[in-house]
Amino acid sequence: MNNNPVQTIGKIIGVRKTGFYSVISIACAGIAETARPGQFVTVAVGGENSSMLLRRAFSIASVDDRSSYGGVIDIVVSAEGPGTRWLASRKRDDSLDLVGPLGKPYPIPKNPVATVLVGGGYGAANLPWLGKVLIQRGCRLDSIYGAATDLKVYGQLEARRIGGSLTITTEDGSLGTMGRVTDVLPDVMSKHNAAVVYACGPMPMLSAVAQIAQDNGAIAQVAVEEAMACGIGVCMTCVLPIIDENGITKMTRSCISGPVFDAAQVRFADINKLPSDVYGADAMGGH
Amino acid sequence: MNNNPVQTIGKIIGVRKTGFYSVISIACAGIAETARPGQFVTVAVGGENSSMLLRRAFSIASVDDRSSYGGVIDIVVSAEGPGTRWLASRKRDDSLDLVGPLGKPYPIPKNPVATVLVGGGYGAANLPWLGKVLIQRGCRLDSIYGAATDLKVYGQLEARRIGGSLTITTEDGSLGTMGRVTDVLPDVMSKHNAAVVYACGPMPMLSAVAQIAQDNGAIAQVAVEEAMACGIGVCMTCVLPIIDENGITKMTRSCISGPVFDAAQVRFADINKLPSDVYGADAMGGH
Amino acid sequence: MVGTSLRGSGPANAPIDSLLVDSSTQLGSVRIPAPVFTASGCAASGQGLDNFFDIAAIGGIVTKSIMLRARSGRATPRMAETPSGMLNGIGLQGPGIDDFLENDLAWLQARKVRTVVSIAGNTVEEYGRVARRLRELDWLTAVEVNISCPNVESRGQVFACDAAASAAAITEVRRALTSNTPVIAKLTADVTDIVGIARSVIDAGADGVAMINTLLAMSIDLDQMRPVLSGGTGGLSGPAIRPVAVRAIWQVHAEFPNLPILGMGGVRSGADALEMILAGASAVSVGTTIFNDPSAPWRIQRELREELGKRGFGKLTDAIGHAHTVFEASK
Amino acid sequence: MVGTSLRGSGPANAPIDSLLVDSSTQLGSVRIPAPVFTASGCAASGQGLDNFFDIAAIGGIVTKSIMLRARSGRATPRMAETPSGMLNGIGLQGPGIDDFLENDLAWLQARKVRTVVSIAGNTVEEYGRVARRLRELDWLTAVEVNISCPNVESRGQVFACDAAASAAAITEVRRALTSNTPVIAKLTADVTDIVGIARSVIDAGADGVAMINTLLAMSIDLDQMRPVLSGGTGGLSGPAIRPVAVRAIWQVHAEFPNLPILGMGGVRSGADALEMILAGASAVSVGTTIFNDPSAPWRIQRELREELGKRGFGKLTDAIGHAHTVFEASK
Ligand SMILES: Cc1cc2nc3c(=O)[nH]c(=O)nc-3n(C[C@H](O)[C@H](O)[C@H](O)COP(=O)(O)OP(=O)(O)OC[C@H]3O[C@@H](n4cnc5c(N)ncnc54)[C@H](O)[C@@H]3O)c2cc1C
Ligand SMILES: Cc1cc2nc3c(=O)[nH]c(=O)nc-3n(C[C@H](O)[C@H](O)[C@H](O)COP(=O)(O)OP(=O)(O)OC[C@H]3O[C@@H](n4cnc5c(N)ncnc54)[C@H](O)[C@@H]3O)c2cc1C
Ligand SMILES: Cc1cc2nc3c(=O)[nH]c(=O)nc-3n(C[C@H](O)[C@H](O)[C@H](O)COP(=O)(O)O)c2cc1C
Ligand SMILES: Cc1cc2nc3c(=O)[nH]c(=O)nc-3n(C[C@H](O)[C@H](O)[C@H](O)COP(=O)(O)O)c2cc1C
Ligand code: FES
Ligand code: FES
Repeated sequence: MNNNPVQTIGKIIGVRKTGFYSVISIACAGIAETARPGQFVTVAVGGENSSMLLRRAFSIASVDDRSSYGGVIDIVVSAEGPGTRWLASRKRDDSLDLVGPLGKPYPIPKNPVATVLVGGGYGAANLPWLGKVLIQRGCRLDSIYGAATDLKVYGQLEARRIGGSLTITTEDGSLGTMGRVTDVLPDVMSKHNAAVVYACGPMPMLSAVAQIAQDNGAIAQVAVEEAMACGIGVCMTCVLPIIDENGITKMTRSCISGPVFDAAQVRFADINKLPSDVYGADAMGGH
Repeated sequence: MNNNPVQTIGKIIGVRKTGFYSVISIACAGIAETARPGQFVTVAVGGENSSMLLRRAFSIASVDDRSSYGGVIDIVVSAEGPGTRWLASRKRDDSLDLVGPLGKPYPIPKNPVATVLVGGGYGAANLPWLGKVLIQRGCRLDSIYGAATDLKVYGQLEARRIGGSLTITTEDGSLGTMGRVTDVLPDVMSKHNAAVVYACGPMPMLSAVAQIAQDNGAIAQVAVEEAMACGIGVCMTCVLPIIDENGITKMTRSCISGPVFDAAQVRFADINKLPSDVYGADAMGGH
Repeated sequence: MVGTSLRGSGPANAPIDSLLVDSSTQLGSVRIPAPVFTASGCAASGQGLDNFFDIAAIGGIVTKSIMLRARSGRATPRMAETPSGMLNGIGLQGPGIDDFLENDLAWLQARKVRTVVSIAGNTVEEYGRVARRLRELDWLTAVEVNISCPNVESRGQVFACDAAASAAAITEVRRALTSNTPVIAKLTADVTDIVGIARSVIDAGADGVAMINTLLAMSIDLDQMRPVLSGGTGGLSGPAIRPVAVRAIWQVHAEFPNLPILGMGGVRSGADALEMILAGASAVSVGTTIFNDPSAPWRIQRELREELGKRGFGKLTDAIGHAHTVFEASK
Repeated sequence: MVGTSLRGSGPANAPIDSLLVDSSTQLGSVRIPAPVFTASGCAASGQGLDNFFDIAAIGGIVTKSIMLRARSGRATPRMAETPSGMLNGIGLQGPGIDDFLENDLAWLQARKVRTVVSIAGNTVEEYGRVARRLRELDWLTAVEVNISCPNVESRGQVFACDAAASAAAITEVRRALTSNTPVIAKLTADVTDIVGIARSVIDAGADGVAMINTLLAMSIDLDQMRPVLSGGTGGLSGPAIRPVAVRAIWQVHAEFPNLPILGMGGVRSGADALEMILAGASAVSVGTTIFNDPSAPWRIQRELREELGKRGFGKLTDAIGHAHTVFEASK
């Protein structure tokens, strides 16, 4: 493990709606203090007699380790299925069983280069905090947040607070530029000659961002979202075909080696496949 | 079916603690209007993603069919296991999925005879309402409510409101007479020459009450509590060895032929057994 | 993995109003106007449910397995709750075939309810004797043969756990009935090779299979420190076992794509019913869920139509086994 | 039904402070200071859990089944959530035995963790080859043999589904190891007769059995309309299957009362662990629950001591199979 996650019972100190999403603020000792942008927490859902066994993963959207509650983290919940619906209906003072911080954070450039943040839907949740850190490091910051429709664009307010430019895209044109984040990305990148693009969102978006970054000679750091049963590296459900330093593709756990990867390492086209050159694929004849 | 139960989503209009118990008042159309004392409701527990499939059964403690909420019923919940704990932690305005009224009510004597109510623990829940009906019929009423300890005695207040004498027993002597309800029952019965004893509580108590009633030449109507999967007569889990009008013992569904039985019909000693003279027991060789 | 684009090759993609979805189905040669049945033993003979919905408006009632003689059933306790499931050990309590014909079946006929009679036996011969009592009843939708019974002639080995014994019981029943009455063999998943058992009952003349029966299981009462059920072991049912049921349906449909399958095991919603249909079931039965929600068969039937409509299926029968097509195409 | 009075014949009735409960156990000749293990495949090689509790303080880590060669595992998706359970189809991803020895096992040894190595193979010979690589490692607590693998020499029939194939694999492993290393055969409940499989592996030299492995099952993705798992079917685990596991343990203990059984399948609490011990398990493994609660093995170990103490058991070993005694006495 690259850090020391803890399991703790957090207490909800606030829930607020923003568009389609619920932002839940949780007082939880031991997580806020060490977390960095790109890391995530997992939350047990459904209460004591829940039929849902698996924890749900959420990006840590921000931390406040000097609040009067002790360490506080925010998560942004998109209520899509039973677990996230349960979470979004929690109230102030309810308890949550949390594990975190988990995973590898976004790597921060040593030098003050130009950076672009690209967020799709709730994928934008962890980007404003990352942006703050980048600006503190003296990086130039341009943000592009998009979604299918206005209510699903996250982070407008947060981005404006942090600084740098902000471009919003929606597929239906209900807010900002009509289209996708990747439609505007090339222009934004070239304007300040971006060296690093950070992206979080659906896999097809990450794949497109990776391509654009490569075409522009930039590095892309992408935070992926694979279904995770454990989140702590013990179950092997969350793997992606990742090219290692020796050029060998391995089925790599995105919970502990990710969720942030250098996009050049990710074989996007081969996700959900088992290409024959993956390490150990030749032994898969039996089962 | 002896009545027409409905399934309905009730709304909790109040929860109040009384000793060890929670009294939950639920506005639910279609149940309060037709329910009679001795009948029960079943409640789905644990919410949308509950791992608990089976409904929990509760005596209807009282009804108010002229409340401003429409029909309202009260149930008295003893939080013992996961389902009842969940129920006891519900709050005003929460919804509950109810089925009822279920089962056969206590039969009411045609003539104004002397009656005794015997309640053990939360078994006393449905007796004050029954008492009210009996008094309306002109019956003499004496009530005996008991439990292991004072906090588990239900119905003191309710009994006093209704009238008649009230004797409390606790096994630890923390309230009323030290001992069991059956210790005081013979005296209470003989004082006014009781013709009918109504009892609800644990099976050993019902069995003892039955014996005492018989010894005193009285009828005992007992409300039993068997584990029920369906509550509506379709699953066959809730059976008891009951002697029918022809003297034949049958495994009889307590949810639809009970929960109230004439104690003389119940073979208390053979509960959880399969005596060879039970109808159809001879065919049980195979499985 | 394959995207929804592949669906172009199947039924139309555009959603259809659920009211326009034809959710009638076929169990072999018999057309059934509605696809949801009650599971045997979870609705008695239907009376208890008629308060909650019109039992004549669902696929049908599958009655509790009936045997030749009256049976008391086992001593209590007969049930235990388990995570997302329950355990039962009723022991086939019932009045015996004669009383059943006179009372329950007469009521169902008068009430005009589509009825599948589930029968059981202790011996091959007994299966035949019970079935023969149903021979003249041409109004029955089908006879379901519960072969999850101990065979007293074979040291109590459960019929359904042995291909030859299963076949013998089905042969006897098939012979006892006229060819107008479909025979459905009810299989258990407590076997090493469910496809092999399916093959044997098909060869013996079954017109379809129902699956799955409960899984053999046990809970221990930690206060009494003994099994909860009076009989020790019992049958596990409910959503907990649904993934096992879907797998069993999938395997049997893969081998016998034209075999009518009545799918059951933990169906709780229209989505669950659709899961079984996509795996290869022609209709579904709802059991344990009834105890949680007595209106469930009716609700699930409505939800299933909606789920079909959402996915552009104009006819339920187009969805039967559809997941096999998609899966094959993705290989 | 029998009341608690009967317990007078067993251990003392009076509750005992949980700190005074001796919860050490035996797996055959080996004494294990603590009764809770991790289940194979649910803890990798332990590292990920060491953040949450002291992994040297539980019964031990059962490592993910390792095979001769490095394996990529299957394509994703590899899991689905099901009611009170989950489905997985990992495909035994792993680095191969050599890498495993060099890295994972070296780490476990240095960390002084009691370790059970789970091994798997595609052929009988391969089981032997993997086992031989463990021959010199006399510090291992045991070797668990995962025989729920397709036998490539027998048209992919799973070893554990066939008594002869199971025995062949165990014989080979037993021969490859010294007699100091207990061999535990891991059984599946996906069979008609688990007692028969247990008998065959005992005869082949197994010192104990672990059960149960996941149940073969499937979920269908209703958007994609194909099985969720890339491989179609997968393994069902979690509390949903616990009643099946308890039943399997019960049956095997009834037949082989002295056989050490490592019980698993949905253990979520100390009460669940006690249930398996009363049914006949000598120790338990915790699998899927770890994903819900990474501290679970440690928590369950504490809760189990409390549950034993509450019931007056001074020693865990007195509780093993105790429900059989109570049940027999009630007949
Ligand atoms: C590293 C990481 C960070 C995430 N950050 C956020 C966030 O900040 N805000 C947010 O709203 N969501 C986030 N997600 C996605 C979130 O975990 C899923 O939406 C959620 O698990 C779905 O649960 P459900 O009960 O609503 O849906 P269900 O479909 O019922 O879930 C069933 C199972 O599938 C898994 N699953 C379903 N959808 C997803 C998904 N999109 N990604 C991963 N697993 C899934 C669930 O975890 C669960 O195990 C993140 C996921 C990962 C892996
Ligand atoms: C006709 C009837 C009337 C009842 N009236 C009341 C009442 O007014 N107030 C009250 O507090 N309780 C009442 N009970 C008992 C109540 O239903 C149980 O306490 C409750 O079901 C336990 O659920 P649990 O989740 O807390 O316990 P668990 O032990 O988790 O329950 C597990 C399963 O066992 C069944 N079960 C457990 N204990 C009992 C029991 N004592 N009786 C019946 N089934 C049980 C449950 O229904 C459930 O199916 C009544 C029961 C019946 C049959
Ligand atoms: C209480 C109960 C009684 C049952 N009785 C029978 C029966 O008499 N005959 C039969 O074939 N199956 C019987 N079953 C099995 C069900 O018909 C069904 O196959 C199984 O429960 C799985 O479906 P479910 O999960 O929807 O309940 C019974 C199940 C339960 C829960
Ligand atoms: C993700 C996952 C991976 C597993 N991998 C293995 C394995 O490699 N070898 C093995 O013998 N069992 C494996 N199992 C089965 C478990 O060891 C255990 O037998 C089963 O899951 C039942 O226990 P549980 O319900 O506590 O998880 C795996 C289970 C899961 C959930
Ligand atoms: S989620 Fe379990 S290894 Fe990544
Ligand atoms: S509880 Fe189902 S028949 Fe009585």
